Amino acid sequence: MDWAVYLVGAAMILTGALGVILLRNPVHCALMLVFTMFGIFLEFINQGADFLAAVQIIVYAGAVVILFLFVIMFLGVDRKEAIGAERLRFQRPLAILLGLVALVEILALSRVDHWVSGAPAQSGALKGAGSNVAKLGQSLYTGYLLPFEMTAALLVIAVVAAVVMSRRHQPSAGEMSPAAQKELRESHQSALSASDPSLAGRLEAPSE
Amino acid sequence: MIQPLHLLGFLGQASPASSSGCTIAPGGFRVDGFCTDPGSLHIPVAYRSIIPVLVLTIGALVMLALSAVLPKRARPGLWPALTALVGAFSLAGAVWQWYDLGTAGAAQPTIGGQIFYDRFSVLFLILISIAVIFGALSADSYLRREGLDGIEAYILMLMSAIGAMLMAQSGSLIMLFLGLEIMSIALYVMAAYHRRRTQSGEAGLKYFILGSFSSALFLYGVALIYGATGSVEFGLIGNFLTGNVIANNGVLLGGMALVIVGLGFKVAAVPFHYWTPDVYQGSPTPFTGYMAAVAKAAGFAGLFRVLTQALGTQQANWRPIIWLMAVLTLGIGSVMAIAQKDLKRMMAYSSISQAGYVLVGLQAASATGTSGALFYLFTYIFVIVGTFAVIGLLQGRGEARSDLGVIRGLGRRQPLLAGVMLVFLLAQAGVPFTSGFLAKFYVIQAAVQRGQYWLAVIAMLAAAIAAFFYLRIALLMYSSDPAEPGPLPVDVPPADAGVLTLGLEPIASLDLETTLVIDPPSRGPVPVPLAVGAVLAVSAAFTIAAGVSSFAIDFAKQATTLF
Amino acid sequence: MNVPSAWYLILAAVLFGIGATGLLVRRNVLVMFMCIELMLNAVNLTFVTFARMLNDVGGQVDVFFVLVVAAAEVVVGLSIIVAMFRRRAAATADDIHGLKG
Amino acid sequence: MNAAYVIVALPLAGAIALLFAGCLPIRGPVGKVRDPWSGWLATAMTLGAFVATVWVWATQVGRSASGRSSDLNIFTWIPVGDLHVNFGLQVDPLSILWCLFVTGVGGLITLYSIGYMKGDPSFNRFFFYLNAFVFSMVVLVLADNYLFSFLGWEGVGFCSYGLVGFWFERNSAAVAAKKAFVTNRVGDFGFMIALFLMFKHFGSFNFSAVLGPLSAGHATLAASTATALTLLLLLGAVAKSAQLPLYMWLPDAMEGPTPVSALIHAATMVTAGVYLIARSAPIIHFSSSGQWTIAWIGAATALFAATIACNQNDIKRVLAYSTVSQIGYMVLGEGSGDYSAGIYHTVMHAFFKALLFLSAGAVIHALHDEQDMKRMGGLRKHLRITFPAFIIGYLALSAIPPFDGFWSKDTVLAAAFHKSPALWAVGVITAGLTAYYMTRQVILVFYGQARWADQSAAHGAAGHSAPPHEAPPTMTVPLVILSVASVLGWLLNAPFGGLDFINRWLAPVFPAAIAPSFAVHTGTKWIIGLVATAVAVAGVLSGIAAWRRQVDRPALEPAVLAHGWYIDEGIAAAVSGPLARTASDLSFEVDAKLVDGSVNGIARLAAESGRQLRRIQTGYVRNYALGIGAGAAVILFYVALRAGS
Repeated sequence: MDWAVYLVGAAMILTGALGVILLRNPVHCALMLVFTMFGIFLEFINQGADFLAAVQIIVYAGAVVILFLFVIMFLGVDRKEAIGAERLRFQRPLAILLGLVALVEILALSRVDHWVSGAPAQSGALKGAGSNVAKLGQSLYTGYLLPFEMTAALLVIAVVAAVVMSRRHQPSAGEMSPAAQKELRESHQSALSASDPSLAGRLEAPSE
Repeated sequence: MIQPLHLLGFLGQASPASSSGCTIAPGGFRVDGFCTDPGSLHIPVAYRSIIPVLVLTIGALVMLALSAVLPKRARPGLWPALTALVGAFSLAGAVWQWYDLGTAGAAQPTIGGQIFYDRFSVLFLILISIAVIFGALSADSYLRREGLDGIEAYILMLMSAIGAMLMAQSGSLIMLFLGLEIMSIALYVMAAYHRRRTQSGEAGLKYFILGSFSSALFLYGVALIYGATGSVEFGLIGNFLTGNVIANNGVLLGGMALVIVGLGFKVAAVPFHYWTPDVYQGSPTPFTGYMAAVAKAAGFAGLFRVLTQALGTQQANWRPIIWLMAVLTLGIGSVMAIAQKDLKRMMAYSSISQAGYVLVGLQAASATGTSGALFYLFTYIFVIVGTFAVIGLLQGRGEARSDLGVIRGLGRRQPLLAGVMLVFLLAQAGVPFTSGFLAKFYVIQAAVQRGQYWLAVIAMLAAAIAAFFYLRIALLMYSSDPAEPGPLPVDVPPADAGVLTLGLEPIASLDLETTLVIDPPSRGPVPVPLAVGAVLAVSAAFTIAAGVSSFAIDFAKQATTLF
Repeated sequence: MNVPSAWYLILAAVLFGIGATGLLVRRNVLVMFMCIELMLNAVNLTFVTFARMLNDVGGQVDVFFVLVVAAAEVVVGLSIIVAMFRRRAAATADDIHGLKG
Repeated sequence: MNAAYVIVALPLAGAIALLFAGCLPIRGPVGKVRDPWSGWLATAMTLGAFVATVWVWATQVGRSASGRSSDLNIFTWIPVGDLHVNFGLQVDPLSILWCLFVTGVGGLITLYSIGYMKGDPSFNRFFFYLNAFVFSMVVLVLADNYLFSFLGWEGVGFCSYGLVGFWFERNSAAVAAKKAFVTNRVGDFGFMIALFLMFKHFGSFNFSAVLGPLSAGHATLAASTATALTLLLLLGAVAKSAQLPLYMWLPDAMEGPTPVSALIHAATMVTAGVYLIARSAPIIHFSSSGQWTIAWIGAATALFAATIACNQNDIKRVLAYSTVSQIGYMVLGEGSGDYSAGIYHTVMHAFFKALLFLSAGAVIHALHDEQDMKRMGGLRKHLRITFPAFIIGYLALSAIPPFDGFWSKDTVLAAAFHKSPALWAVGVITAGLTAYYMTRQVILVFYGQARWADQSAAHGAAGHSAPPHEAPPTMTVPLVILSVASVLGWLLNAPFGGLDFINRWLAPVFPAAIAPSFAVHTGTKWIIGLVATAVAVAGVLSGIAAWRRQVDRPALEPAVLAHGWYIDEGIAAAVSGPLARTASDLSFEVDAKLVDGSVNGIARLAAESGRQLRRIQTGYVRNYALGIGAGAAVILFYVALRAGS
């Protein structure tokens, strides 16, 4: 039974992850992300982290991915990305090579199955009497009290950030639209090249 | 004198020694050396240890509440003044903590082992409080000039300071991670704060993507360390590694490597520095100074905590890594700064190179190196905040110019401003009688004490290269104004017009939101607002004072509680 | 029959690697951001597995904080993205390279 | 209040006053504080320092030999931990001797500058630099520890940088300044490493702690340590004193105003290396190979620079190469173990070389900034004061008895002969060359046809149709004083009649423990003196024979010497040739003035590598992420190698 759940979960996770990085439509990517989340959910259940599994689904599938979809729709970017084209030289082969190398390194470091060193439980035993939720709760409100309180700061930042980034701006006198900025720059450059061609060339952005 | 405060119960008690340890009852929890019973939710909270954090949190919330109550166009200068006030209270709290701690010995973790209450962290609390005050004061005139004034920037500044403080005090990897995220997320928004400048948006987005990437790497490292040692608390990790020899330490070392990567990113160490020039250049200038001071300091605090307190036994493994990073950081930072045309970008590379010296102090893994690095960080904030404040003044509306030419002839136009800038430049170049000289001297001395002559030679060579471009800026300030053709200096950065249009339709549907006022500075003197003037005066005075007397180094030595 | 913990950890490592690679190869900023979520999920799985192996509740609590951070990061990140890309939906990460050198 | 403080305080006060003089709304007789009042202020401060130095010297003379050294702490800089750095002044015969001629010659040259710099728009800035220079120089020599001395060392370098590039509008001046800066950084680098090594070994920078036990004979030093320290300090000295292989900056530094060339690049700053070697004598004593290196560097530089000087056409460049050559003699004397001989030559050289430069400045002044000797000639009739002054300087430099140069050079040659006849032979050949090229200079400038006349006619509107005029009194008075010093100065250390004041004065600084005295046989001395004189006279005669009638003698002016053995060009080709395109990519705001396409190898190298590295910073966020990932992979690979151990 364990193995079955594990394998189903693993299949979902990997399919979802590969889907996220391979599919061309961002909406599909978001949906594949949900697929991965469900795979993680299964693996959590399989390891007895019932409460976390529930939270995982609520937070990720219920909030994060919805937010993603919302933004995709809001921006209207639900069109396909030309995955085949890659403008940056060597970026893709190097990226894949890097991913593989890093994975091999992690496996080499762990010698595949020497992950833990037999250290004792420090925050309290997970097994034994009491429900998983109660243990989590007690740990959260004792040993992890300060970090727990401080997550409030994160939420304040999130609120303020959303306000800052989405607030509309009242234009004031003398402001210049991007087109006007561009025009100004071009006029300067033509004036420059008239006076000193070498300078104008240098004012331009350096060659890429 | 501050003794009566001890009587106030709410300050809590400093936690008792826990080194004796206690056996955890089945189902019980180990908290602060107290062994709680199953089901108990009691935890002793030593409020005294988090006074600055509390002050900043409460201050930020009060300000938010005020902003809801006050009319929308509140009196200008209210928010920066309040922020500086909050910073001042936090500074006072931190100073109180400094005396409260006295010359106590080794650090003890409190509040569930999540934070440390020791002089090492108090030094950073003081440093960050000062950065908040300076940041608020120097940002005010800039934000008003750019039409960005409002409470949000100050709230973000306070919040990022909270994160930085938590990092400095952190007693566990999770607290460190949380502090790092609180600080970083606020800084991402601050970088993108000037929404009408596309460069600012670009800076924010790049910082955000790369920052999240490095945070994920960091977090994976935390998970691996947790797996290898069974804890995320520095003290427990350290104890475990002291008492046990792990046969297969690969997972531990892998975690250590990734944690170094994540924190190396924050302190802008090569090869994790790529974001620095872009973000420093694009961010609103006073925020750049604040960011450079706070993020670097907090990142180094985290590195010191992890590497010496948790992984002190692994010195043989991490010292070569930090050594290499230090060499690369020193070399690349200095060399690339020379080739820059933009003042902000040049200072960004300069700040990378400065991080290299702190890494030299870190890799020495000795008390001398640590106190040298602390001295370096403490004196550096005055220099870097001051430098960027000066640049911010000179840029003109819309950050119209930040090329090197903007500073030409400053010595003639505004001798005082130029003199202050000269002090900062000399300090960064490491000229004697400024704090920069002593700072460099101490970290290099630490390397020499460990017999690392080559590193000392490389560090001095980097200083020699760097002196070249600092001196070049200084000379530019004191050379005469060229007779330039009129329109030449109006250098609208290409990015402002073109960046997002590549491969797209020409901007047809203009939105008011990306409009930007571009108004190059006049050739005459720029006005220096009182607040910025005060920041500059204090910074310059401190830079000189710390260079000619020993109070700052004494301070740093007393804060070296890690060894 | 129990699944050896190493399998979970290797699965997490693979997921982490896929996420990291995806961040490097995709141009759409939103998808890059999703890849970061993949990496964070890999970390979560690692934490939970370690918690079980060590019989330690701490690992599970740590996952909480990762979740909170991820949520906050999403809000902030998406608001930055929205502010930048509101009018240029097709823009990708590669179109943002005004700052360089 | 000890008068030694005054020596330091006065130039500092002058520098500070001049720094702010431009900003303060103090009304002088002519508007703000500016020319010539700032010049008079600077002169007063420097001469005041000279008076204070004389006072200190006078009080010292009255004391016994052992009581002449005193240490005055100004303030304690860093009293923490294992690092105690006191900033104090060490008043001892060596430092006071240096102070005497630094402030004395410095005062005269400052006075001279009032006339020379008249009307320059940056008059204030010039005198600020001069005072700051004198301050740094006295700090350099009076400091009681190596670190404080190093500060002065950096200070004089900075002032030199600022003064060489004083007319930075001239491209060549800016380049020369940069070259001086870069070359000196190489030397400073050696000095800095020496400082760290010293701190590691002795735990202190103080002369009393480092050198005291050694010179008292209480301690010895391992030869390896001594050699390392000697060579590192020598690297600093070589760069500052323009010796092989770091001499190139000095001839280019002649781009600065002529008084600067006289003060900094002839009389004082370039002797800082000589001072450093003399001061470090207790260390050098324990390194035999170090001594040989010093001696041979001095001898080789003397000969090498003299060959180049034979074929220069710029009046100041001849003197510059001659300075390099003469400092070679000083270094040779020190390397041979006779420190007081080297110092004797330093002092005499300060007199006659300052005289020559100031005279050359008067010539240039008279001809409206003409520096090409091929366009001079016949000036002896026009410059009634400058001409005899120059002739005195010429005779002194050519080592014709009984002028200054003969006596001091003779002492050096005697010491060199004692060290090795080969060194002596090189010195004698150089003496002949010196007499030859100086004769050439005198003939080209003062005798023959007045070639400046037709030049000005050809140039037409160049604006100097008026005949050359003698300089104002502020310029001629220093010439007269220095002329007297060049004729009679040698009496300070005459080898007979008990007149060897300098030797006796310096004896406490160089006790037998570190500078074993040696006696050259009187007969040998005579022979050495006669040979030197004969060679010098031969040089003079051959110079007259060769240049009496002709101005252009291509056979005697091979291009290889005129180009200084192509060393500069060679370095340029080797180091910066492939980097030629860099300049255009450097900041265009700056490069018009400070960076150009000529010979600055090291700066170029750094700038070019910076430019290449900039390509890594592509601006693409995904590239950055790849870079970060790659960094992480490398570190993971490293720990994977170490894992399990």
